[in-house]
Amino acid sequence: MFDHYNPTGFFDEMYDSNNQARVHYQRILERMNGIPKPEFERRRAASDLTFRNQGITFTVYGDSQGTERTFPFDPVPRIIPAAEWAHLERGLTQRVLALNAFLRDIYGEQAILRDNVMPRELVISCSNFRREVFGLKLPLGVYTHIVGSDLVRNERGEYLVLEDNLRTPSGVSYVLANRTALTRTLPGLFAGMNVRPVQHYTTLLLEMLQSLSPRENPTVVVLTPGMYNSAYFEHAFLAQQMGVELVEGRDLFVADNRVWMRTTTGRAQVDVIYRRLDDDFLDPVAFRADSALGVPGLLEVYRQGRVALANAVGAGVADDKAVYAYVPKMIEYYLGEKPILGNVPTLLGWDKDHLEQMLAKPAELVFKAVGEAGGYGMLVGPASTNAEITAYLENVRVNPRNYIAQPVIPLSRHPTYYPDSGKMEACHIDLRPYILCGEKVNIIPGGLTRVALKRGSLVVNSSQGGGSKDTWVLEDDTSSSPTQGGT
Amino acid sequence: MFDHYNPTGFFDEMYDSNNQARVHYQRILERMNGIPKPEFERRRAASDLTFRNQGITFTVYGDSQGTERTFPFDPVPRIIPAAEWAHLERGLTQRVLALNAFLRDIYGEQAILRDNVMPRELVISCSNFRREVFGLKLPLGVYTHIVGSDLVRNERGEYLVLEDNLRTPSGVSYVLANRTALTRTLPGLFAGMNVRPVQHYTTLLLEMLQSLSPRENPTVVVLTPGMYNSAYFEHAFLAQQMGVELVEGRDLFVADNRVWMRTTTGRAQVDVIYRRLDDDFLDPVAFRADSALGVPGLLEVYRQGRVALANAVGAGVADDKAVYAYVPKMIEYYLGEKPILGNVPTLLGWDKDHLEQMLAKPAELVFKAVGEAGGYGMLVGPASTNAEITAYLENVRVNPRNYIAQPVIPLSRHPTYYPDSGKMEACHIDLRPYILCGEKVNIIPGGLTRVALKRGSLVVNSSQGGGSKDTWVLEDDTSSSPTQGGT
Amino acid sequence: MLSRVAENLFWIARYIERAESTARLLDVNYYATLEGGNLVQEQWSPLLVITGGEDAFREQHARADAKSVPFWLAFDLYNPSSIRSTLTQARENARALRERISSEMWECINKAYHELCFDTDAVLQNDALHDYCNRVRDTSHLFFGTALSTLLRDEGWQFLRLGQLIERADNLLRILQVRYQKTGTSEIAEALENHRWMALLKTVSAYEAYRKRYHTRLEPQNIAEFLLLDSTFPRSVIYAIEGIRDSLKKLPNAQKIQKETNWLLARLEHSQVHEILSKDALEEILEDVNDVGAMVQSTYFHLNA
Amino acid sequence: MLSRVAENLFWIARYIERAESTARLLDVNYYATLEGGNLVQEQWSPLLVITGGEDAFREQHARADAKSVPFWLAFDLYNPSSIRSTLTQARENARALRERISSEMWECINKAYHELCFDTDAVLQNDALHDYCNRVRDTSHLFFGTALSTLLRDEGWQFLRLGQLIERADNLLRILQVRYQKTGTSEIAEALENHRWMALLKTVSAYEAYRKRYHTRLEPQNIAEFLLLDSTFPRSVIYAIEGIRDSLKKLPNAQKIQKETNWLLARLEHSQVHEILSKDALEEILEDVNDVGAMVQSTYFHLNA
Repeated sequence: MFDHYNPTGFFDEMYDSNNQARVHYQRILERMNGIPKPEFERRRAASDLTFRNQGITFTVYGDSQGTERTFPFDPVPRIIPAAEWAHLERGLTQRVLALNAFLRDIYGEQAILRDNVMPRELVISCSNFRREVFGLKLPLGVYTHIVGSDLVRNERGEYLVLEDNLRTPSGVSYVLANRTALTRTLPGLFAGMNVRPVQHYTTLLLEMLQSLSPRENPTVVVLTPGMYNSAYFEHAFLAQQMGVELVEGRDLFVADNRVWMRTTTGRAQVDVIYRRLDDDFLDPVAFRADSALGVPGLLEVYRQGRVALANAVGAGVADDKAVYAYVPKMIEYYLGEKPILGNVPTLLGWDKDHLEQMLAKPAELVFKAVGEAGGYGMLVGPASTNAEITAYLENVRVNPRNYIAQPVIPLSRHPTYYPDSGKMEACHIDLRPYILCGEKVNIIPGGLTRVALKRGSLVVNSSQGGGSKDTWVLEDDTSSSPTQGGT
Repeated sequence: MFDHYNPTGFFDEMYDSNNQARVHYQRILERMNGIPKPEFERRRAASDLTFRNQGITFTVYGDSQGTERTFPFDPVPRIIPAAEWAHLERGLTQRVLALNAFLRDIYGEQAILRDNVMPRELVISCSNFRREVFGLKLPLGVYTHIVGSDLVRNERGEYLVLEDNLRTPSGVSYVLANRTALTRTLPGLFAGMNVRPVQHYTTLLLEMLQSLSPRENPTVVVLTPGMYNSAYFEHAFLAQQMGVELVEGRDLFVADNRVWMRTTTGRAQVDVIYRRLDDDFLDPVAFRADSALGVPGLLEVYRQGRVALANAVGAGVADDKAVYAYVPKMIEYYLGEKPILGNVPTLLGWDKDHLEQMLAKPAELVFKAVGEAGGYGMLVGPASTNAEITAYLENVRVNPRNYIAQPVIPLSRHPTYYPDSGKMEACHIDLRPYILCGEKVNIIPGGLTRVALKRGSLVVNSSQGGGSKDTWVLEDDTSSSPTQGGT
Repeated sequence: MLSRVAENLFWIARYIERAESTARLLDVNYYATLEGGNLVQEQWSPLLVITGGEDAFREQHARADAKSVPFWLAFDLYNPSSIRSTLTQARENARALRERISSEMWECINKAYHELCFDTDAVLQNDALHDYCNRVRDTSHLFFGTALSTLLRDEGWQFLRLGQLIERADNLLRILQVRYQKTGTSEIAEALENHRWMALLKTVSAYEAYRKRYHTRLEPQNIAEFLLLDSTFPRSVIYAIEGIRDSLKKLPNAQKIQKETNWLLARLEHSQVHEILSKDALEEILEDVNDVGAMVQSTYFHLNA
Repeated sequence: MLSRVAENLFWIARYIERAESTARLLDVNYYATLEGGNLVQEQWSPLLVITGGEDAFREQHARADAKSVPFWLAFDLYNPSSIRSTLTQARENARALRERISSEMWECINKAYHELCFDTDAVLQNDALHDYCNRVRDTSHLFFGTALSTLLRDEGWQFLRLGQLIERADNLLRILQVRYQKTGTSEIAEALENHRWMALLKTVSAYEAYRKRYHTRLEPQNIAEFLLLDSTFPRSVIYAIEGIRDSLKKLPNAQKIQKETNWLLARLEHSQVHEILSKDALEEILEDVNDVGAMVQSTYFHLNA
């Protein structure tokens, strides 16, 4: 299957520049080559069917019922050596501590603005800046409890942070599902590899959520927009694995300064809400009055500290794509450290000089709307027609604050199996680790590796034809080569 | 599928001598030709699997565990027009009444011997003649309650009785199973054909068995030799459909002049035993002492009339293959009627003249041992080597009473689907109707059509590679042709 | 327990039980017409009466025959009680509480949905209705078997049982109503009568069990007694109502519904079958069963605060 | 009811429940070693202790590893408790009373036998163990679900339940015995402990249910309490014993066995989990459960006249 695989042109995760398999891939490469192609294909197809039967799907918006699709799973795992992961773990921990410090500051003293490290106007113009929570004291002082920052590797294999997702990052359920799927599909790959486990994530998540309430055995719920939400599977999965209720807005109500669930025996108090609903929709009294998904009066109870929300209201100000550009400065300002992980160079529409550069050579840049996620509101310059670029720039000129631009990062690639060709082909990938922030920072080893399955595409989002892989972090770097380690 | 089908050389059930489909086959022929071959094959294979999954099997003797095989089911039904069936029904009823009269007589007055219609020595030398039941008065005066006489058609299409099975004839479960299978496999064939139903057989059987006891709501059981008996499926099937217990000898015992079952709450009286066990094995006290299958003391209770057996002990004397030759005479003697159904001409080893003819031209005859059934102990002259013939004749000479011989009947043939060739081929068939004899005689329409699947073979027994077909009796003869009838 | 969750469990059970009932009804009657020769006329209209929605059927189909009725009962999405509709609704309900039921239960429904609710045209084209109905029946058995072995015996289990048993009683009562309308036609041949009662028993998987219980021919009165009043038979009306009573005992605030159920049960226990067999009595029991269903809904599912 | 029939029903249930238990144990542990990285050593020997027959295993296989133990537990006909052996025996028993159970129950077992007891080499060759174990589990769910819906609630049903529940309690107690032998090794990493307890819970399909009951981390003591003493959990020891008691109530001549069962139940209900967790107490309960099984056998199955 690896015959005629061409790793050149980009940084390849599996092969080095001499076309040799990197040492941490050698053993599984040998093993995969030992499986006859028809058997490999049979297993891959069976695994697809399992995803379907288990209902591990996302919903594509567009029609009223919502069409469910499975997120294509590629059975070739992505491997991260122990030393590389240790570096990432340090960098991510540093970054998430700084981001929380920033959020505490910005909804409190605003020292960073006062000290002119960041421009005040940029911050308060963020669409996700919430005056409503100004001055609140949050449990543990944490604003963004569940973080999913996107990492990419450039042509030299350096990891860069592409963006931070501080509101309701999704995808962690696929990390767990992919691991399970791969152990079912190709169990032989795992023997003696010492792949670090990931399944304890939901235990860690539950404990972190419980730590947000002062009560002894607090009632945690997961709040979902409902069955037709794109990430509904994940909401249900996490609730199930934690053993907590999955609720919709209509299941909750506010009374007597508390939040309650409607149950068959009357009302039951809710202490912590892991909400997978944007700020805007949380409370029609406080935010969008037309939201039928939220809970009227919720924000007031939250302000009184009688219910905890994860992530906190207002956390989105820190993953505004324009604010993102300042994260390295935050790290130095709050922690007094050098950033361990770099940012992608970013031009801000907000900045006159930057805007000029953006408008000057749009065909070389990737444009993004600052408040969007999931690959929406994006323009990939080199892959767009002149007409598309002209139309997009129109919007940029009208509301420059709303846009940033970055050079096209030549994302690293990874061998990926294509059922149609029956071959391994090189696809661009990224990595979204999942970081839990409570009393301490916890990162489950690896994260979600997304794959741009549309041939040649750089966009990995599920909504844009992406797929995913199981992501292995090795316990140590001695067991992956074919001549070393057990079995 | 019917392309290149060759009906010539024998009487063909579906095609007349001009190679035209007979009128009662025309409509289903049209319909079968309308099914694409792959779809036909898919359904046939599915039907095979259903037989396997439902465990509709017979056990092949030979290894200790008993190998189960399904009895191959051919989806092309055999059709008997209404008028033809009416003729058979009359003939069979006549025959079974005469046989019961004979049995009553032979275990009583023995008038037929006294009147020299049959030679006394021939009768009392039958291995199945049971002195032990001489003089018994049986309920309803019936000896053989469940009869399965084998019918064949010769080169002119005349029905002849090949042999009578008066002890434990098997196969009726396949009549019911085949009907069910064909309605599942090719439901389209049935529409408007007015095929007479068969599923009420077990209701009739239960009522007949209950009528053998003087008690109000008598307890009927089916007595099986056990799971490794060739016809175990049928024993279980009949017990289930009648809702009565299926027992083995070890479940029964005799005490206080009654037969009892062992139950979780002690003993329970048994009134009627539908026994699927030969006389020899019924009671180790009365018959074979080495039988572990029977019930010690059963015969004595039976003699006292405190339990009924179906069929009666001793009924086998009337299906001895030498006695068979005298059935036409019995009909005339007891009923004063001409036989409606003819016998196959039979040479008796017991008769000096006959024996001579048998030994003179063995290669033209079919030899049978008089007490055997199921195709065992047979020699088909034209299909045997000289050495086989010589060896067989050795036995005939030693014990001529034990053998009969008949001319080879050129059995009629029927189109039958062969999965290996994917074509219809002509196979020899016979017909075993099932006759219930209680207060009145009841014959379910049709019976079991057995097919000699071994190409060219004349032997239809399941143990010799036979298969079977669903057998249709039409309600009337107007609905089967393509231009007449409903839908 | 969340009211929405309780309601979903109740409906999942009803929908799956209904899919099974419809599959049994369709399977047995479809093949009974084939096995019955000309004795059994193609009686498709009674099936529409039993399953309800005859008017809706007439809007979609010109005539009730061996093609239109099986399509309507099995696959027509215009029929909210078709197998395909009910399985789809069961699955939607299950999807809304997939975190509440065991993964095995969810997977059982979801798999059935994917396998039984798409590409259904081929089923009738290839005369594969029997196999299809069997798979529906097995889905129901697998689902409830999985629940039996994995679902906590808390309120959720009680609501699941309530949904299943109310639906079961409702279905059987409606079958009996239609089947016992036409007694007294004494000129019908014996074999036809036998065939008809056999089909009725097989529809509720009762043939073999009935045979064990009654060692007589198929007597309409015995059959009705068995299906209505034999509490050892797990698909009988009284078994269902006893089960409803037992489940209600384990729910809070059930006093009123319990009273209603006990009264229904007491009347059944003290009735002779011939008293019930008049059409009005069956209608009354059916209404009472549905009243119990309505009370469960109003007591537990439509709460405000 | 015929003694032989009662005995067969009892054993069919035991064999099928045992096949399911072994399949769960094998499935979870096999994949737990893969998902556990180097945290979980390949602990195959405990599985042999749990399922019994370690000596017989040693006669057939040189070492206990990721190949020999799965083969032994799933397919080895030298192991009378292997999935293949138990399904074969369940099927032999069912075949001997196929007229007594519903056709659907017989067909479920017979089909499973044909599909799961032949050509088993391909399963390990193609790493299809998970799928195989799932099918075994579904067979068990389908079988008992079918029984629930079609088997008469007479003595036969009680013997079937007795077999299932005695086997279930026996299996779980043996798993607990082995798993709770090694507590107190405090130096084991947190993730490993978490992983281990997760595997234990998943083995008895209890993970999701436990999570709903206890909103704390996976505490060994809570887990044991749940699996031993939570009567709402349908795979717990106490649930099984309560079920055994209920079934015995409906059987004749059960006074002695009932007394024994009630005594066992009373002791369980009045015990704290930490008291039971000592190895001796578990052993004692296990013996008592097996005593009940032996009493059922001697009371009902080996009768002479």
